[in-house]
Amino acid sequence: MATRHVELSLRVPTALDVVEEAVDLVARHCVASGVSPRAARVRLRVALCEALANAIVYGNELDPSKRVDVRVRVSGVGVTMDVTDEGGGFDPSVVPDPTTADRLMETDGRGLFLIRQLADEVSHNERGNAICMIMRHH
Amino acid sequence: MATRHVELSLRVPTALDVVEEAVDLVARHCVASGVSPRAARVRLRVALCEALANAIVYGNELDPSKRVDVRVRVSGVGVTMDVTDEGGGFDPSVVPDPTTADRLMETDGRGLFLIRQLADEVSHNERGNAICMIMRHH
Amino acid sequence: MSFTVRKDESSGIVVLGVDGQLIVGNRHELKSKVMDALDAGDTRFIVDFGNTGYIDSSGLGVLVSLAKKVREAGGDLVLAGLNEDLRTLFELTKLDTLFQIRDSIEDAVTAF
Amino acid sequence: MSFTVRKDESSGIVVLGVDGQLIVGNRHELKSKVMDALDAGDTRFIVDFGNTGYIDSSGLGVLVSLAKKVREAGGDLVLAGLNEDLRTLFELTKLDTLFQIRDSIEDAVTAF
Ligand SMILES: Nc1ncnc2c1ncn2[C@@H]1O[C@H](COP(=O)(O)OP(=O)(O)O)[C@@H](O)[C@H]1O
Ligand SMILES: Nc1ncnc2c1ncn2[C@@H]1O[C@H](COP(=O)(O)OP(=O)(O)O)[C@@H](O)[C@H]1O
Repeated sequence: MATRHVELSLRVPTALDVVEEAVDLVARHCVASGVSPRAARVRLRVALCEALANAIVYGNELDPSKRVDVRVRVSGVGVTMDVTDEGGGFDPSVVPDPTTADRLMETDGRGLFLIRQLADEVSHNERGNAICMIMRHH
Repeated sequence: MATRHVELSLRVPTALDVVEEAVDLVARHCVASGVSPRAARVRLRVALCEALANAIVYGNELDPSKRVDVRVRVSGVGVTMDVTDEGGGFDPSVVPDPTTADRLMETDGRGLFLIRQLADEVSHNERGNAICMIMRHH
Repeated sequence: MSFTVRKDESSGIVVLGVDGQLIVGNRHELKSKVMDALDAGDTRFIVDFGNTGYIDSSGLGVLVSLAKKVREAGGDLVLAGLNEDLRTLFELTKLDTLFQIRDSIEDAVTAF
Repeated sequence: MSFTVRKDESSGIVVLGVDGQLIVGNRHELKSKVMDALDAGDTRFIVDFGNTGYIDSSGLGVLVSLAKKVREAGGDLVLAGLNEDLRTLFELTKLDTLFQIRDSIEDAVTAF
């Protein structure tokens, strides 16, 4: 297996109906670069889907003049996915735990939580409009 | 079908063994964006494969510290693919016709010719290190 | 990506099949399919994930919202056919405590 | 992506199958397979493109180079199984004038 990989960037329009296409493209690329199909099938796809949906809905506030940038690098260690929107950002430290008894019946608020559970490392830039997710090969 | 599409960029290492992976990735993306599978199967794949091989071999001269950038946009009109290497460029106007009787038995020299036959429009930047190929939906 | 609706012959339970993804881009379709059936008087639902790729948090949210409505109508919404990876999503979010989850549709039919 | 080599039972002709692409990244493999067979005394070759995705100019180049060598050895290299899109590549480059191109392997066997 070649150690040097194709590095993928996507410029995604602010539209929820392209999320699935973008997620598929990244997942297939990752598998072609050596990521296990099992990890790509749900773990990677869900994490990226959540990050894209947040970028489109909260970051870009569905403004069609804005774009979301996705950057994917596969290395021997794992996959790094950066998702950057054109919004003002947010403070990820104040997002509450959706698994407490009083929140279990809520319909929203599980996106970031799932990302944190599924990815091995999650970080945000200072402004809060970019999320970096690392999923290590297991 | 959404009119706004995911725009794809690839950063390809200077290595011939990743050409197929990069070509596949682009072709599958184009089909997902509405390009006819028939056009993607051979026409688009061969044109991109030629441009990548030239960028890797002649442009970057197989120097592994260099990269090739690919940018793909699908619109209602067609697919635009830009392939840019880090080399000094060349003069595309002096590349001879490989179909003349004296050249028919040559083993090389058919790459750019095929690109010009398969794409609807081909242009180069002034330096000659970037090629732009447009394939219209037919 | 599509949703199928059929009635289990012997039990009359509505079986909803999720073919592909249940995510932010299509969850409203599932919602309206269940709401239509509720309007038509159905109260027992099985969601079949046997042909599902992945589910995102919006998809989970729509299931929570539908379970509430169906239970308000005196019925239930039971999940079936989840593979290990999909089941993990329910476990991580503790939604496995909110739903009856059965291996197969046959098992799910007996959950009512 | 791989190349298969077999001998046609009745004729003894070497049939090379191109599964996947014949391009800059793998053309040397095809070349060495034919050279090995030439060294072993074979001179009649069919290249079967029935399972081929695409061929680039390097792939066309290696076919030209092999045809030269095989003909120098008194044999021939016949192409078979090209779909319409692949055949177009030979027509555009006028290489259809250089090779015998047959629809099927059975047809190609009769070309020698
Ligand atoms: N890219 C982003 N830009 C701005 N705010 C965001 C972004 N991502 C998440 N948020 C904020 O974090 C909150 C929690 O997000 P999340 O856990 O994904 O749940 P949900 O999307 O269901 O509300 C959102 O309601 C939003 O306020
Ligand atoms: N990206 C590039 N940078 C520099 N030179 C190039 C580039 N692409 C093509 N060339 C030049 O154009 C010539 C013709 O290329 P091509 O038609 O693809 O045939 P071949 O690759 O078989 O030589 C090459 O031999 C090379 O000198």
